Amino acid sequence: MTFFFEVLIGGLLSGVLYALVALGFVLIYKASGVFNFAQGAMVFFAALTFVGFTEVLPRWFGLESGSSVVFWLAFVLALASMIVLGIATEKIVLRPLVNQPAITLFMATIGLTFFVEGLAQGFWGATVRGLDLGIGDEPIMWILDDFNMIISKFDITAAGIALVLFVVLALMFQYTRVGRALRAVADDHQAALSVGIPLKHIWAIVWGVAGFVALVAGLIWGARSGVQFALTFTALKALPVLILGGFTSVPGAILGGLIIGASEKLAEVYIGPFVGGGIESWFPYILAMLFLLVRPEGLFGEKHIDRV
Amino acid sequence: MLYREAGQFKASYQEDAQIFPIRQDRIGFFALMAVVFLVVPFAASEYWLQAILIPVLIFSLAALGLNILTGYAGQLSLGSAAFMAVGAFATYNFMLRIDGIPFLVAMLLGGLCAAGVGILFGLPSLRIKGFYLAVATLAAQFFIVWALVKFPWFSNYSSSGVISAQTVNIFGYAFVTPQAKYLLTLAIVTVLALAAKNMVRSTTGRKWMAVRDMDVAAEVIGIRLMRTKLQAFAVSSFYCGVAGALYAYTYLGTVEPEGFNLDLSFKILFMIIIGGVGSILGSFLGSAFIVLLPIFLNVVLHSAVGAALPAGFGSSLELMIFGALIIFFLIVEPHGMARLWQIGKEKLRLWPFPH
Amino acid sequence: MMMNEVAQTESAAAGGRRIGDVILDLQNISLSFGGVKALTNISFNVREHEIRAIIGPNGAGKSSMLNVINGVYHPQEGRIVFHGEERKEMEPYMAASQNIARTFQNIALFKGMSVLDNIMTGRHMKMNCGLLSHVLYWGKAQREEIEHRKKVEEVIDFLEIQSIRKTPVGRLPYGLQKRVELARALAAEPSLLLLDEPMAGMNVEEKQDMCRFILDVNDQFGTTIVLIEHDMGVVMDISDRVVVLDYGKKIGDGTPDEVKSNPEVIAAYLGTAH
Amino acid sequence: MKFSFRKTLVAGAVAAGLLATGYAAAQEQFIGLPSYRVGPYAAGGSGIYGGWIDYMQLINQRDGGINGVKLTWEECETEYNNARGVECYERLKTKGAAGNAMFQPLSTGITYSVLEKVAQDRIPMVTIGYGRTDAADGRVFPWVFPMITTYWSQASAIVNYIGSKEGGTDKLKGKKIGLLYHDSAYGKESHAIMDKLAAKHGFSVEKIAVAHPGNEQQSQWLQIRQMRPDYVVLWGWGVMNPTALRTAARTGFPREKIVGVWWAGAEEDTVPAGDAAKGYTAAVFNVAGANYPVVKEIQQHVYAKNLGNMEDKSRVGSVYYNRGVVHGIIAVEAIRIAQDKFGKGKPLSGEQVRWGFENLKIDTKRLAALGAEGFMPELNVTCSDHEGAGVVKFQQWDGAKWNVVSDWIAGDRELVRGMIEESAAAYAKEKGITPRDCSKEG
Repeated sequence: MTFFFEVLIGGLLSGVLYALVALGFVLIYKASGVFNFAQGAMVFFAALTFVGFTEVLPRWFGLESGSSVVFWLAFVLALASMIVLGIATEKIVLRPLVNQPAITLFMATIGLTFFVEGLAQGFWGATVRGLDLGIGDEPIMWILDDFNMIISKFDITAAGIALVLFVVLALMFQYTRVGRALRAVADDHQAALSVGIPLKHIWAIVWGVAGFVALVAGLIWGARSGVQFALTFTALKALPVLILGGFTSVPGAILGGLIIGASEKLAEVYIGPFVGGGIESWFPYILAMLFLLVRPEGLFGEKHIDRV
Repeated sequence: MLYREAGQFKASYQEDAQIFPIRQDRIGFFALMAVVFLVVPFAASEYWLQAILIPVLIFSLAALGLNILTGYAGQLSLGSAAFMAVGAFATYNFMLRIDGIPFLVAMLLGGLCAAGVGILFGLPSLRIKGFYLAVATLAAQFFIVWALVKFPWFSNYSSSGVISAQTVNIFGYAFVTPQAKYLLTLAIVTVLALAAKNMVRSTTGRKWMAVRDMDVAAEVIGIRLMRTKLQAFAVSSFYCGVAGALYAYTYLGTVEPEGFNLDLSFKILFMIIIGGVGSILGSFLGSAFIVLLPIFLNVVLHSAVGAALPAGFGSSLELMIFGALIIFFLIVEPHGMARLWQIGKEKLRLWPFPH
Repeated sequence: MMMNEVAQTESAAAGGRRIGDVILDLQNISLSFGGVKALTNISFNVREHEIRAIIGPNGAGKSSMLNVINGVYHPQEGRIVFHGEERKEMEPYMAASQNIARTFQNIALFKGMSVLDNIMTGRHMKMNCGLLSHVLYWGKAQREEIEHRKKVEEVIDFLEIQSIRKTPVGRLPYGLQKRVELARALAAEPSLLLLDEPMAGMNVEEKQDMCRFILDVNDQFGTTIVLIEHDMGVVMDISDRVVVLDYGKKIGDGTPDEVKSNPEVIAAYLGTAH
Repeated sequence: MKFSFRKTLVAGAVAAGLLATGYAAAQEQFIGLPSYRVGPYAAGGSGIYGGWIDYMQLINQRDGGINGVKLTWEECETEYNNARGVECYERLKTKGAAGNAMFQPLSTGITYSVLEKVAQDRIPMVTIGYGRTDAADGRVFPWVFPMITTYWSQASAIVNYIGSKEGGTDKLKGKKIGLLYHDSAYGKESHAIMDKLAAKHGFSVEKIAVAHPGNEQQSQWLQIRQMRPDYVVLWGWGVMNPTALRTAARTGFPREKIVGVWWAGAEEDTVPAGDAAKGYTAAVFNVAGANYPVVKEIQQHVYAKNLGNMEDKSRVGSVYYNRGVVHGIIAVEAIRIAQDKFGKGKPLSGEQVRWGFENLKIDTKRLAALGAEGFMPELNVTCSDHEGAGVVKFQQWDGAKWNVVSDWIAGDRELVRGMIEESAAAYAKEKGITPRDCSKEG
């Protein structure tokens, strides 16, 4: 039983990190109806830019390498880059495509993926980098001693950071003017426009926020397994979370992430050995698909009635 | 002034329903066929045949398959490459395990296997729509590749999971030269493209489009949604499967499951978006564009200005320009190259008069 | 097929239409969506060859009524008897095989297809060729296509839309789209035609045209018609009997004259004048 | 269709125009480089092709080429994609005065895609440390050279190394070895040989698959924790490697007991794992370090003149970079040997270079002369044996750099060779190939 809970808890913690990546998708989809496939590339770009700045800042300004000044300066610069990238995307790519079918917008974001990947590697080089956030990746000792379960300190911290981010964003949506406007936009573009909400302004903010989320996700994932191209693949972990939780629901993303994280780990451990293992690549997709077959409206969606 | 339809009257419904109702188009089409069948094999270099024309044709076929599903029947799929893999591996196994089976039969059976798998993974389309369905088709993409790697039977227990295509023999003639492979590919693609055109201009195609445009109304008219969607999945997967078989047999020769990855699926999706959703011609245009653009950029950036760039930057720049051009193209002509072609023809019809 | 016979016997029987027996009987229909009652205990019937109107204020449940008739919605309670047989669970596609065709309140044409193709889809129930013969497009498939094209051309002539045959429907003005939708329904040669606000949003001339078409269809083919319409003048002019719904309940039923003098109906239309 | 064809012609004209320029000089040996410098594989690609190009530059700068024949090269971006690789192959093969001298795509997928073409076009394909293992049987695959060490030799050498740590391979009996592999054709290459070795030495193998890309391995390592293997062989790629090391650290599996393959043994695999990688050992056929004379000479003759290929100069001397230098050494030596036979100071055709590969002998003396003693193993390629060495060294990561911890260790030659011949014979049968009789080769 201990083993089961160990796997379960590890899976739930991973799930929070999947949800973090999924959150970037949800924000943009909610506000502008765009399935932004470039979110994975943005995670990569954000992390690489951050690490790139931590490398060049000491050289440029004679700052002490690895100091907290460098860390925060790099963070701010990377965040600024992400916001610029987000706003530029909104202005240059998506605005001219407004009113086009969703699939066209989707394809445009795949084009954007290529562009961002090329930009990141062209600018910062193809080298794989390590990233140390100063959070130890070791088991929490008292849990290991008392329950013989390995729960990583890093995963707990990362999940904590992610949850704080979720809460902050939720509060922002609920209580700030921008947040209210955003919810109005998500509900109905036309109606929001007609009551005087500056739609384009809101979109720019959302892309900026999505850039911020990408940066946080990039740092956490980058610290886990290095800042390298594979960060773009985090998007593949987020997609089943999206279909399970819904493209428009933040709580859906969190719950979906938890379900996907936990079930894929359990499946790998308990089903994997019978079919040769490695089922994590497709299991979440099949699971999400089967779930949708039973409940097409998703976890939090409302039942949709076709009107004719 | 040559491109005029004035004076061409249709005296029967049969004439009116032709693939090329305008005489000049018909002449152009037959001339093109004559060129690609009779001139190109002898005029084109081995490089052009092997590295450009054969893949363009094969990808056109795959794009055609996806276009049937997405462009005509309105179901978005991100798993085309996996259906190609099914076609390739199934064809291989038919060739391997049934003595003396003709290649074309094995290929058709391979296509049918892909169709069967396509139906299976098309089942969610009955309840799931749009991007949810698209992401669900990723299940097919990942599951099929996983299964082909995992179960060694599919690759005849080869240690690395790759299959080596047998030599194609048709009526005792071995298709080994690039010219022969090109002609074989071209012939199969041409036949299937015409078949696709026939399907989309008959009731089958109208049902697909009805489901695409408004499924509730289609159902009220009496169109069985389930049957129609699954039929589209089957036909689409059949085309992808045959394309996969050709990919293995006339193009690469040896293929591994990982070759049919998500990137390839996206590439095929790009082809139909750039070429034109819901257009047979567009599948060909898109395929040519997506195959040629990176090569063109690579030639330009590496051979022409490569020396001036730091190592690696050329490749990154190539990717950036590729991405940017895709976006640019979508902004300029969201309906794809087929629409440009159509607009060009409309203009030509009136030329030299402005209206 | 059946319609053809009907049409023939009709024209043989001294021309003009004659109201026949009840072909559709709705008994105590109730329909709700997750607790919200859309229809409550509604009963009425439709006789062969008649034009039956359903009227009522917005949200009265008129469209829901049509959706129940052709199987899009499944009522929780009640019986539907069609041609003497009680109908069980029904899916929308089955309506077509029972020769029921309809048009929609918000035009439901296939926007990406031409007028001709839209109308041709209306005939698909009568086409038998399968996928493989379509692939070849030769012999039987081609013959079938041409034969049905002839039928479709008759409908096109009937509704006077010859000039827009090859136009994609998305490019047509609203009034014409409505007409194409009617054409698509007629192409199926239905015995029961459901029209959901066929004249909504039309100008006076277009309405007159549409009225003429509806009466002609009823007259020439003997098609039974159930229609929803807001324009009371039109309804009273062309329909044989009228059902009045309000808040999902039936408040009146009868000939136009009877309905017009029904106090409940007047109240519903004029507001609360109790 | 019409349009597409016209477009092809236009693009063709452009390409043809470009093809025509630049290769007029006769005393040049052309080598086409199907490289990849973007995408997930870019870290390896940029390091290996960088080192290789630098070595060729060294030969040109220091020696004025091979017997006066300057080396020229052109890169063609494949993005590690099979279709792009085939296009690059076709594009490069006719370039240069005598055509492309050799094809080395650094991608197993691409090697499979051009396997039959190279024989038709008579261009040798060299796959150092990847590609088709059974191609080591040169009788069936005359045009393919999976040199230095195949995956199977490597697996066997790893088992021998583990045995030596335990005090002899006979001590392996009853031990349990976990095999954490990348769930792909590449990862599955390890299965058959490990099963055979397990049967032979009496240890058991627990195979654990990691789905691509492998940036999540919680469940695998918790399973490993349950199984309690004595060693874990890490048959990984890319992000899977640092993730494995980190997850091993957090589940308390000692890194000293993890042995990686050479695609899990570069700085790119350990640096991202931080401290978790300390103590981890990996097999390599080329060692890391910038202190070898050959690397120093590159610094002196190439980087000092600002002709270096690496953007990030700190990577000179890294595992991938040095692997590229090994590619360069082997290519240059093969051309040199072929020139001895076919005429010094002349550019050679691919067919002639193939002979050079098949008669490639680099002994310790020659290695010392090249400044590469201990840098790479001795090589002795023959008509039937296209592998030529079958040995690896082991390096251990100390948290900052790789340190060599073993001498060259060979695998079980007999067992591996038997498997190779068996597999090659099956391929020959399937394809109707009659193996060459090597006693008749000159």
